[in-house]
Amino acid sequence: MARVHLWSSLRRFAEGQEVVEVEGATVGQIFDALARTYPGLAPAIAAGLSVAVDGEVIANSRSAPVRPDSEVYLLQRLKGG
Amino acid sequence: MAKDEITKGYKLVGTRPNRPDGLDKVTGRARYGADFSLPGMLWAAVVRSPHAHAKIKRIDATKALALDGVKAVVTRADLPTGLEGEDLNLQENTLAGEKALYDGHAVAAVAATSALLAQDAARLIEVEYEVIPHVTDVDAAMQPGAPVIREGAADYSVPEGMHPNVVRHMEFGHGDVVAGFAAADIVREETYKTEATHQGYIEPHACVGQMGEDGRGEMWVCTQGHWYIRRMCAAVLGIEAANLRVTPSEIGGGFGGKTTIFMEPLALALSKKAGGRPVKLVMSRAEVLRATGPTASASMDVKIGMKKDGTVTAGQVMFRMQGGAFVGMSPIGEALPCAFACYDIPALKHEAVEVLTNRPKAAAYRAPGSPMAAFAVESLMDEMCRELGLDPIDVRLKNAAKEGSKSSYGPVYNRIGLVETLEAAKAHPNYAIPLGPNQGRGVASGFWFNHGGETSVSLAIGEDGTVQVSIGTPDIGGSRASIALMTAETLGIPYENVRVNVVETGALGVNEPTHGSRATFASGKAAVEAARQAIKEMCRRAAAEWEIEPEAVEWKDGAAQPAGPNAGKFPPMTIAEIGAKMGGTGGPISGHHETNAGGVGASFGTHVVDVEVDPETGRTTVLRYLVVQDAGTAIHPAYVEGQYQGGAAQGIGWALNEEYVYGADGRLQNTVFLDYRIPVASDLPMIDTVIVEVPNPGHPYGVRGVGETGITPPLPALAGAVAAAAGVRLRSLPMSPPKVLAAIKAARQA
Amino acid sequence: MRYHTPTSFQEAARLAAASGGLLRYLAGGTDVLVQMRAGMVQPDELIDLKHIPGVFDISRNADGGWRIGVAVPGRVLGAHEALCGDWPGVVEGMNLVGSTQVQGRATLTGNLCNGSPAADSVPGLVAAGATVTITGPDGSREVPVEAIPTGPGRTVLKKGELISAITLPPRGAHGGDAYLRFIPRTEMDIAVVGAAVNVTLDGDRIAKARVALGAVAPTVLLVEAAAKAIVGSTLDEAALDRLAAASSAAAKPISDKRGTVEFRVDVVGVLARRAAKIAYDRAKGMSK
Amino acid sequence: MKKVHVTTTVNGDPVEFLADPRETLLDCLRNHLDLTGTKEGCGTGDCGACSVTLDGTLVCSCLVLGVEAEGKKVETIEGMASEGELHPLQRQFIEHAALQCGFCTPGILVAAKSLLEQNPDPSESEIRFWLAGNLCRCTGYDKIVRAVQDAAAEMRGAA
Repeated sequence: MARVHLWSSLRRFAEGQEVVEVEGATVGQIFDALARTYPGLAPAIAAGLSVAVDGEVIANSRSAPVRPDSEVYLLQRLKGG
Repeated sequence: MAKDEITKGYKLVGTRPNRPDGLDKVTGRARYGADFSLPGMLWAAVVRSPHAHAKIKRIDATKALALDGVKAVVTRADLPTGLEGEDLNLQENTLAGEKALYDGHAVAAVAATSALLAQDAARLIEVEYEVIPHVTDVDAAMQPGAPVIREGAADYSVPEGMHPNVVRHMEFGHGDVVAGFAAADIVREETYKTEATHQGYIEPHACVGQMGEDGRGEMWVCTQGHWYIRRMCAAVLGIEAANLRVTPSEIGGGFGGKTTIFMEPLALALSKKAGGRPVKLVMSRAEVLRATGPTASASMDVKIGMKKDGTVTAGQVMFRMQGGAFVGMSPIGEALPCAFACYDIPALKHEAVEVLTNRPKAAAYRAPGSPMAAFAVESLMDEMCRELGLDPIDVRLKNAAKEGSKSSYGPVYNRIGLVETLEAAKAHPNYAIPLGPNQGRGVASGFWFNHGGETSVSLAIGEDGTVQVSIGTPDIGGSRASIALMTAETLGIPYENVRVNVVETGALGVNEPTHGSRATFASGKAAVEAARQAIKEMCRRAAAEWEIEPEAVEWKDGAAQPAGPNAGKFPPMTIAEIGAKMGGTGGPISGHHETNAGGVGASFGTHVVDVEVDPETGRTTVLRYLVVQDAGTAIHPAYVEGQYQGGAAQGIGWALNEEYVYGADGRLQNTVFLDYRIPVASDLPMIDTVIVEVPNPGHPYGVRGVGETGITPPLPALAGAVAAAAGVRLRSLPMSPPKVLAAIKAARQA
Repeated sequence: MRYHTPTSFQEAARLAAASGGLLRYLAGGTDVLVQMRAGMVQPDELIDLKHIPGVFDISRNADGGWRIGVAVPGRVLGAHEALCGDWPGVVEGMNLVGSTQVQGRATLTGNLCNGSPAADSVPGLVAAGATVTITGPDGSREVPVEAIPTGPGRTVLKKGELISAITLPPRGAHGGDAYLRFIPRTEMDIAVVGAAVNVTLDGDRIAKARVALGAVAPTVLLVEAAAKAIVGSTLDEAALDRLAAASSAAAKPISDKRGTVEFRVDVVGVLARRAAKIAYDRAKGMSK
Repeated sequence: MKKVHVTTTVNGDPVEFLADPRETLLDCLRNHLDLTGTKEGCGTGDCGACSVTLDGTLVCSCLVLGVEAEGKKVETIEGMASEGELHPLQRQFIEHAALQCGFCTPGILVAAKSLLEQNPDPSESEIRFWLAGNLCRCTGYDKIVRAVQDAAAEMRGAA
């Protein structure tokens, strides 16, 4: 299962955990699993999140692959100038 | 997609050919937003609120509509209801609903047969306001008595008990900051403030919109992203995206400010009401400054723990940012990760809140959030270096993030080039030039993520072997040239044989705007993929002609060639020969690539600036300026330098003189370039550049993206230089002469 | 808006006197057009003075002074060697107004009639002792420049009156003038503070002086106390200190988007001091 | 509002147009004569994007009324290249990458041409102060100044 790191203000929606483990082979599957397991996270996910998977920042791609041992960091949706 | 092996020895990449749009731009032929007209076209003008915060009681357009030649007036009542989230934000900003939320907020729009008539008509539209209390300062907006701008606007992230104007909250970090600060030899905590600044593109927003009674429309517009224009206009007007065809004009600067809509739906709504006649809407400079852009203003607490040798043991920030009267517009989500991104620090805590104020809806501005964050963190780093008597570059080298470092925002960095920029800055002659009296030197580093994003590119081989590339990212800084270089390099043909066109929304799949330093990276990457696809097809055509297996054909020097001795002996078949025959060998040859481009390489830079401060007037003169930045690979070095120099110039303006000045009445005081003081030619020295090239493994030619990082270091670098020159540390931008002189006087009296 | 092109000042005055609505004169247009564009002013009548013979002329009077036409743009003023030799401070004040492009159009008279306390050319004119000719329906009169502005955006000119020429007095021997202003950038800003100093020497000593300050009061100030502070001196440090103190003391500025009260009070003294040195050196023939 | 018939010369060509007296020369060039190479960046004489010459004098066309052009000679960016041959400044701007978005470029070229006509060998400082009324937000001015310097050198050499 991928390890998903939540930023502090998201942790109260996941029973205070900093890292949660969920199943998913893509970023989209990880999002869906998070929203299922921790419904409090659903609004944040719906509002749009970016992620970093094993160091690579993925601004907005549900199809980006996630391996079973991946480290995933949730980030605020990034925008640029 | 597999990561490509980085190779050197390119034929075209790294050269400096003339840009394809150069001739049109030096002869006045290039067509920008306001340069387009259509038969039967009307002109529009917008009525804007003179109040920072007011209930709109009544709008009466009777007198305006009574003028001969006035064809239509639109107000919020003409727009659909029921929108939510950012769509509602966009609609609310396009035309105020129940309340005007800032000075300059659009209230109504009118279309007439001439620009002057439209302006006359706008003056005749009567709006009755009930002025209510306002707040424009980020800190004041959080105070208990501050007027509430929008009840219940806070999103899920805001903990209970905060002022209703606090609408977003964010917090993250790693390690044990308490232990980190305990392990430090010195711990310093300071508060920094930056004022809002405007992107300051010289071309005001302009568009021509046409929409029929059937809801089908067209738009010509200056924008960084026409698919965003399409999506946002469709949302605001309640029409289907596919029914709106948007063509981008040449763009007269954007810097993030043209990634969104401000008045474009008005042209369409007016057109529809005026029986489908096209409507031109061009903003004045005052409208641009009052109602578009700007970036956020910020109030920031920073705490850093440092050992005597310069090792940073812990860092902590609390940022308060306002992005106007609209939720989600301040760049707290970018500012926080950027704050300590340059460093490998064992313990970090980041926290930020977004606060609503009665100011315009902020838009992205070059590395949104990063310059403010850098001003706070890099300034305090500099203060601590000076306190400990340490060289600022050495301290940065000691703490610098590198490949394998855990970034401040979580993920581990792959190959990055911060150390290389620091070393190059230290080795540069500018760093050793002796300084005179009242002169000082400042150093700072900066970071930007860079971005890939949704990208669609198509490429077609011509009958003569020349190539057209259709891209969807408007060219602001020379990206057509860099994409042509990469395409030509991949195909093995001359640069001049590739023409890159920015095409309309009907011609490609969805493209994100030119933002996040992504055009050369993402459209370039997609163009290379499209070229490879076309190469594959051209090899197949050659193979068929030669009656050998396609795998036995390779592409080299712009021609299909038999691969190896077993493929048979055939003379190379050039792209021109293949193109000439393609009608008979299977039809048109093209390549296309659609992706949400990954493989982004983070960008770092280090700046060194020398200034002289007049101790009697507080005026700062920039004596020399050095930008060192990692480009990954510089595809067209002249335009890479241009990005570095332009970013530095904008940062210098932000640091020294640019600011939004609001009166006690909540009105913007400086609505013209006379008083919104962007740097003029005589304000600046030549801006020296060093292009560091640590290729990005995620791009076929190693591109990182160079557009944004350059605006980040100038703010703290200038503050450090002024501190060294005048002996006073300014923790509030801009460092305008009155502020600097007041600080010098206070220091003398102390 | 009606656009008029009278060919004499009398005709212009008659047009103006007969006008029932809002009226503006057009010479260089660098203020009027900006105000029209911003919607601040919507004139009913616009009287273009550039068709009146002589408005582009710079001529030397019999007494050695100068008569400057109302449409002479800054660039032409700056290119006039003899005038620059006599009154470099007046010319440099005008040449600081706006960009190269604005210099192609902007005029001394327009800068004066705009009524801005920050007008860059006015302190130099006041320090020089310049006068203007006012033409009205009932004839002409000569008025000192410092009497023209009565407050921000306001002048002493009555309905039907307009300025028909500016007169600079004869420079005379051993004189020099200078104008300095403070702006945050190097160009393109409105003066935050301005100071003009005009001196006539007797040997090394200052025999006569006039000091005028800009942007530190509702109108440009002619400060006698500041002049007195240096008259009789060789512009030694003590005299310069007295000049700076008197200038700062005379300043009654406001805080606005361009500067604070404290800043203006301090810097007006600094500029008066610096301008006096330049004027003194020019009077000595040590620099232009 | 009654319009005024204006006869003038633009880039050597005789032209006529009807102007509302409130319209600026910039408005008239762009909207009546379709000469859209001259740009509006501010409308207040602060940015120089609308630079043209009027009887040989460099001005902001946003600070000139269309009716004032009667009987005068106006030169715009469209008249800078002669018979298909780029002016050295135009060529140097392309070669130096002295433009990015290009919006300020016509005004800067017109202003720089006017400078070199009066001062064939300007110093860096003279170039910067002459062009101080031409705002560029993209380049930081570095490559613009260098392009003007090289064009000046080329023109001196050619003369």
